[in-house]
Amino acid sequence: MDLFSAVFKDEDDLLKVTRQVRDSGYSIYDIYTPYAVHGLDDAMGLKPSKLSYLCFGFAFLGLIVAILSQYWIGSIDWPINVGGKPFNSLPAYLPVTFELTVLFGGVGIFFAFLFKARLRPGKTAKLVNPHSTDYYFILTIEIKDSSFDSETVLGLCRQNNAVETKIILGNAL
Amino acid sequence: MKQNLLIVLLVILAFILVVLAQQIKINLPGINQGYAPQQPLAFSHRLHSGDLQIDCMYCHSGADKSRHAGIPSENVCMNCHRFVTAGWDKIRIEDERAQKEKRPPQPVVSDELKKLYRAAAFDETQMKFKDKPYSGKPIEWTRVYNLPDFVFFDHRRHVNAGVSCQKCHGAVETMEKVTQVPDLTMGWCVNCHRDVNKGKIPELKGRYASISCTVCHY
Amino acid sequence: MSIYYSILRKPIIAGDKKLKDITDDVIRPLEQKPTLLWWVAFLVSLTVLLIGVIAVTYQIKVGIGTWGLNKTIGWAFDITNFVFWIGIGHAGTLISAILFLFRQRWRTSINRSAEAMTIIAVMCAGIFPLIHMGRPWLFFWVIPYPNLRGSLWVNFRSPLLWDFFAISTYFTISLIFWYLGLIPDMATLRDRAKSKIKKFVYGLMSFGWNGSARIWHHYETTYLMLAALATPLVLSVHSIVSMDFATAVIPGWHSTIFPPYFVAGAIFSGFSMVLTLMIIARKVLHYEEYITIDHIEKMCKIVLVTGGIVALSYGIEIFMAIFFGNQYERFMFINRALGPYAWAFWIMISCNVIFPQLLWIKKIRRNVALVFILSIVVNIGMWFERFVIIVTSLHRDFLPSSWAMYKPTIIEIATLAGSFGLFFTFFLLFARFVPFIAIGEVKGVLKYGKLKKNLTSESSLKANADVTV
Amino acid sequence: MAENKSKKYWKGIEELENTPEFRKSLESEFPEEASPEAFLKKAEENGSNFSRRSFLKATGFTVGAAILGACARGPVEKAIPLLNRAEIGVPGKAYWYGSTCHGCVSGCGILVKNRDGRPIKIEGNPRHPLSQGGVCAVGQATVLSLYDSKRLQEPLLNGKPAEWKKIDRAVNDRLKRTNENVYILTETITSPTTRYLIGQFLKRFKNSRHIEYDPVSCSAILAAHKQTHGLRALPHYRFDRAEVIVSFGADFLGTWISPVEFTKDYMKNRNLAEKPPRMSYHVQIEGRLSVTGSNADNRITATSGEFGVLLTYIAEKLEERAGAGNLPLKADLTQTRVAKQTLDKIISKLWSAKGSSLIVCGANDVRLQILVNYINHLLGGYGTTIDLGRPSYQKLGDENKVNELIDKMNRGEVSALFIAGVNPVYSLPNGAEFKEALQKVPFSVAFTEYSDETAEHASIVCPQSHFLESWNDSEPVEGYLSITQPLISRLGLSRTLNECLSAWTGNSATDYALLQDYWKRHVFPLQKKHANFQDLWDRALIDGYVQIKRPAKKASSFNMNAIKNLRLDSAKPSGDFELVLYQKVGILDGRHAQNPWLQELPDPITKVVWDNYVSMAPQTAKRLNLRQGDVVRVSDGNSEMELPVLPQPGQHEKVIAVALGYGRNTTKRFKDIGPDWISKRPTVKEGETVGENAYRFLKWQNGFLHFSSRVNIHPTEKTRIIAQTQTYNSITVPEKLGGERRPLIHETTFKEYKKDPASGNKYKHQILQLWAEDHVYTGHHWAMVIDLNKCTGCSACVISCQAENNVPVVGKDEVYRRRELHWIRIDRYYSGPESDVEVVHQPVMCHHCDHAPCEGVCPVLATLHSDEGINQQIYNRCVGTRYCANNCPYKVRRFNWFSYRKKDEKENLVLNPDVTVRSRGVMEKCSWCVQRIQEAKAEAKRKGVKLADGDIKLACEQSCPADAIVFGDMNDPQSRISKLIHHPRHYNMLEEMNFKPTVGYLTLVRNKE
Repeated sequence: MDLFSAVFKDEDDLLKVTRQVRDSGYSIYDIYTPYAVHGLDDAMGLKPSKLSYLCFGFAFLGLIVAILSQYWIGSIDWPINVGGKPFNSLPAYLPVTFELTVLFGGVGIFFAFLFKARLRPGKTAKLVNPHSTDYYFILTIEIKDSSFDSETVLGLCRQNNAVETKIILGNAL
Repeated sequence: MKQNLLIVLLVILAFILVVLAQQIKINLPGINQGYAPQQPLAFSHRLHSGDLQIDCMYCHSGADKSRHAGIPSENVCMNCHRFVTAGWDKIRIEDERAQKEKRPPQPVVSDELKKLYRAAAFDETQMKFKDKPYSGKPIEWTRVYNLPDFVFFDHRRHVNAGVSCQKCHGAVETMEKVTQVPDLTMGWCVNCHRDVNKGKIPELKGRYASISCTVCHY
Repeated sequence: MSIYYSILRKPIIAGDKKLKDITDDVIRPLEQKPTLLWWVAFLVSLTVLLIGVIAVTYQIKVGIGTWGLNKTIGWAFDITNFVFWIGIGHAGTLISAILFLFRQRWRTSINRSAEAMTIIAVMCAGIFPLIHMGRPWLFFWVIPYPNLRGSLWVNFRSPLLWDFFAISTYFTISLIFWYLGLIPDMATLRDRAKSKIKKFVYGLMSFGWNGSARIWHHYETTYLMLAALATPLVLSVHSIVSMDFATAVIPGWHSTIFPPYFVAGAIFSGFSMVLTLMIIARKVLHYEEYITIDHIEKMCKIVLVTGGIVALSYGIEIFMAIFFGNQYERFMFINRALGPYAWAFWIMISCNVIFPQLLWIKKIRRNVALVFILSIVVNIGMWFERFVIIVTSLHRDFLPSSWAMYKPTIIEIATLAGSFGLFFTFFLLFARFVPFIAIGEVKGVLKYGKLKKNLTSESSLKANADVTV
Repeated sequence: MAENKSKKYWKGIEELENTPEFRKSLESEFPEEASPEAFLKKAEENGSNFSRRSFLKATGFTVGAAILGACARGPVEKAIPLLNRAEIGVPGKAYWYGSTCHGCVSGCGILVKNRDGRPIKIEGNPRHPLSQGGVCAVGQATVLSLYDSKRLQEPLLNGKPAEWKKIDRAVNDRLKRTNENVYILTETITSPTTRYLIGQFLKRFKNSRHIEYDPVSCSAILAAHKQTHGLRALPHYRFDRAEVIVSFGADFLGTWISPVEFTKDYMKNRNLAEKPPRMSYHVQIEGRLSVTGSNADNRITATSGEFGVLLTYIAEKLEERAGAGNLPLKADLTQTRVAKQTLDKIISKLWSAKGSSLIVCGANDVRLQILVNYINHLLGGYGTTIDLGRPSYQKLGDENKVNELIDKMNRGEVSALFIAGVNPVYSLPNGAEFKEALQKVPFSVAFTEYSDETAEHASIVCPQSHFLESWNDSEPVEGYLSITQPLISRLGLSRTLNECLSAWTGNSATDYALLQDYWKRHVFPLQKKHANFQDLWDRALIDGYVQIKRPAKKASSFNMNAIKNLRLDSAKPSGDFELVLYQKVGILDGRHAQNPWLQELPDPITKVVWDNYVSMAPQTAKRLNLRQGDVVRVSDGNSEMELPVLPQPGQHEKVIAVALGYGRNTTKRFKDIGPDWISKRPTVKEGETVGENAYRFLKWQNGFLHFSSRVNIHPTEKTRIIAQTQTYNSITVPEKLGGERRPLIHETTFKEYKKDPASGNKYKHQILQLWAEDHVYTGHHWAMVIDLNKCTGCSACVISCQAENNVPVVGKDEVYRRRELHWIRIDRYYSGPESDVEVVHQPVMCHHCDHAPCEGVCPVLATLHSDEGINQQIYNRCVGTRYCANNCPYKVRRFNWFSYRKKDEKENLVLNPDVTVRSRGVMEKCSWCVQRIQEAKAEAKRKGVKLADGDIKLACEQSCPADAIVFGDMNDPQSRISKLIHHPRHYNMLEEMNFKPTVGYLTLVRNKE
């Protein structure tokens, strides 16, 4: 698939052009920005990330694991009289339970994110423009068969202070 | 795709390692299960305890009285070996040969027993003790069952409770060379105590085996 | 064309910067050869660290007896240092997580370094529970793993075990959180790097980040989630640390007010440490436009508030001790104030309660030199707070026959120094190899407090560079 | 063979089969499961005379590991059986033998635990009629001396090692040439056999004498009785019959004559067990604060210079009441600070308890002792509280004879001198004089266990066997003949005095033969119980003693002339202070100064270890601007010594006190004791000794050595650290910090107690249980009760525990850093004004709380509760966080700051093989001697009987001379402990905190108004 790419220098321009491009019915392939541009997901029409549910799931798993394992160790596997306290000292289990909840949730979502974003150590980044991680904002639009009107798109870009536009043949990304 | 393949390979490798480790019985550090050192005197438990049916407590006489079962002192060995100097088969061969050659049979002394006689200062040719009985160097056995110094195992309590020797030491009466049968980990001890309390060990039903720390550690 | 500035909100970043300027400014120290100052600081820190390493090695080889502890006072410098460093660590998480949740945009200038400080401080802290053990080589026994002892597990009722879980979780989450923030910056560095080695290393560390908005989208959720997890975590960690004392029976330890009191104290000391570091860093690394005087003033206000909570806690503790009617408890506080360790108590009171009151004065808050001194004063005070809590409670508890005194040995002092050596060594390495300011985040707030108008126009930038509200 | 419930009494090994074959076979005895090779090799390399042969004879210990290097499986342990095992003794089992302690001259009956051929623990023999099951700290510690590798191993001839044959030849040659002027100088000989042998030895020589001399002498008492009763004898004091006791400086519960027996007897009248309760009244008049004074109901401070006046006044008033008028003296009460009313009250108490009152005096002044005798006579003490018919033989020394001996030595009238068991060069004030005189004696032989100050100058030094390796007997009090039997073959080439004497008399025999021979001929006829000798002998070995009846001593009735001619001098002596020289319970007269257990035993009063010091009243110290540790120079014109100051509440303002027994040259060895690290302070500096020798300040007066003299003190610039195990001494917190009294000690007066036994212990906290049903103890539930009324602070329990539980010695610096490792400590608190303090001794060990605060905080489960209520400390699980110690409200947990283990393999033979030797970095604490609990349970199970109350005796409980400690099962309603727990006097320390400690206390009852 071919891509059309345009480079912008300002986030406001980018936001504007993104909305316009989308309104015009073109499908945005992706946008590359040096930082998280506020409102861009809205402009792109991205649905809220589901990672938060996953995070809850992991945390809940941590909670269950912590409570069950502490209960099992303290009351079933080897009940031991420690200072006359009950075998199942539930209040005393809270700190560890909490910590494991957080640990599972945090580590879980981090790896879930890496998985979802297909990031891993040593992966080669696919860049449209080497400055997109510094000061350029790059909009890429899918060129789908004949419905792609390069003139209109180019016009929108120019109108919004695009620094540079180009067409990437074949999906090099 | 490549990534997934790698993961799958790693899992398989780990599995193989675990299975392999179980197969060749690699002991964790500090565990000497299967330890069967060469003893200075090739004493056969199979012969004495198995074939001849000598009671364990005849030699290990401290087992029901003391913490230590004890290695028999040489005078215990000499109770029999003052008279028995070699295996019956060897003696018979000599007897037969002597009969054939029409001469009095020579005393037959096995090589292993010579070590004992040396220690006991026993003159096997005369079949009597030398001037100073038991003045030799005692036999230095190699301990097979070693517990750390902070563990106080009491034979007396177990023997008097009716735990058979074989329960812990395995079928010693079949062993030519004594081997450490259990792993002697704390878990091994504790789990047996737990089984006793749960009534899982028929001969010890109704008994209570404490698993408090100070049963062994003090 | 003119630029309008918001009346309500001041810009976070002073001066008019373009995106590239930010990258250039932040990365400059990384791309240059280290300065003489850096080398001097680094070598000094490393030497102090080495002294600490020697002291700890000696102590582990010979025994805990090389510390000044005794049968009555089983903890002193070790746990004091532990709590102190954990407390220091709290500011970083607070800045990165809690201020994030509260949408405090000014945090972006300092969160990277504060988080790094957290991680290094937690490392410093984590050493102490390890080396304070009589047999540190058996530390892994605090981990509940299945074993051949039957399995003999661990005691989930012990606050020290909670500590182990809290600190390892805290360290892990802080590291993840910090690293997550670092990934986009690593990508920036990678794409700017000229040498092959740098490209490779930064490439490895940037995980293949390319700034895709779709990833940014998940990234922000992840960041938010981590912030949401780290917020209660940071509160729990010092609460749990405080439970080392609160769940004990010793008068002066056995106190339900400890968790919030310790958390406030931790933030108090942590922010002071952040202030200390930032004031040095902005000067040395020329980050005055990023870490502005407004930043410092804001942090001063937090110090003031948390200091107030700490002072209140002191007051409540003393009030409870005197009016609760437990004679051991009452004696403990009288003894703290008037007994043999009164000097430590009064250092604590003056450094933590009296001197920070100067921060009510705006002029002082905006006087960098004074704030710097005060930040160090607070840190000294907070170290003594832990010393007072630990040592004065232990040294005279229930039975007068066992009352004893504590005096640190040279080994303990060297160990304390060594922990500072470790802290500064790592911090200097951090400042050298990792962007000190979160580039990606600062870029995001570049326009904060400025009307969205033609910021890219270079002429207008020049014309209005000095305008402030 | 009669059986005690838990212990077996065995006859000596030789008894069983005393044939030459047996003795030979003993020589080939090999240790069970041990490798002696490494040790032997080392001993040979060092050129030690500790030969293979003697080692083989000596050993029999259990587990030693021969570590073979380069072995992948870790250390290989060897199991080496005995070649020919004697039929008695199963390896791994302990056997108890009755014997007699020779730690001092008191002669207490002991039981010695023999484990696999080595004695490892000394305990009191409950059957012994004098010591009645008690044994003091010194007695307990003697077992360590047995294994002391610095004990003399072989005889020395002119300073060079020589064989016994050579020595014998040298002595016999010499004695052949001399036929007169042979002298034997010994301490009091309590052994009739030795006394007989000495007599036999000296018979050959003309003009020869046996001189007995005690470094800390009671000769004035003996001399006084010579004057008043015509019999030079030390009476047998019967504290069990005394209802009113007045002691003038006699520390009879600590160090005076026979403290264990006296404590046992004293406590019989103070145990409040009878109905209606009875309690003796004890007045102590003294200048310094002694152990006895700390237990007195009424303690009056007075210098010993005042004793004369006070005694005169008492005698005077008693004469008035008795209607006698023999006393030529008039008391001038202006010479004393003691109020007349106080004295009058005491006098009326004494008079009303006529016949059951007792006055004792520790001063070695014959005139005072005559007065004391007179008072006791007036009170009808002779025949009741004082037994002169069966006198004590514990102190028979006459130091004046030593002075005469010195003169003779100087005049060259001594041709041979044998010195045994005494060290006059060290312990005489004129020791230097003795040393010079000794060099003039052509032939001198010293019998000693160590190369001491005197032996250094003798021509021949004979190593004396330890009493645990020799046969002997002892008759501490007439009629009670106690036997000493060996528990181990000799560890060096030593001999007993008896053997030497017999060898040099011409008929060389073993100590065993000598003893039996003497008994056959001289003891057997003195008794009627046993028809044949073997019965008597067997009985003696089983019981540890026999009773005999000697012909009665003829004490005449009181000779009034002694009183009528009595004059006391009231001349004001020079010097600012009265120096009181005293003995400490651990060090006594210095004979055990080389025993590290005793050096590290905290003094019951000052809690100081490893030192002597100048104790003075706090007011005095303040006046002189001296603080603790400031070194002062004490001088009496002739001698000087420099010692640090210790302010001692309760001391007379004009009195300073210094302990004897320090400054021994044998303590130079302690320079390396304790851990080695950068900031350590050596216990003693190179070439220095522990403390200073204060014997030089003893005063000769009319042929008696006085323990007090007048001295001046001068401050110096120096300071010296004083290591104490307790540095805050009051039961109230400092005045500046509130001055509240801590409710740790519940006490009342006898008067209140009679009205209500719960007095002083009224307030009971209402304690709610959150989890009452959890952890119900269905089997045993162990508990302990300590009677504060009985504990005298004597510290026997401390050493007993140390011996039983392998507690290491840590050295002075470690104690100074408050890191002593004793599992049991005795807290000593003062209350009241500094000049007139009340003292309480409170033993504290692990309280084994059922809600133990230490357990909950251990992250690795190294301390837990057992199913019998024991707070278990598992050393091998401990990672050493010390959290438990911090959280222990009683501060009884001890940490191994360093590796305190010793490399001395011989000394390590004293270790109890049933207790783990703790490594560095682990916590330890009182385990309630759980090894004893397990042993008793195992034995009960083996025999198929129920564990009875009293079967388990903990180390501290067993040896307590006051029976202050009781241990038992509180789930058994009939046990002693159950009854004590429900006694109205019972309380728990810090009860309100709901730790539920299972160690409790009984309130302290003082017989006060």
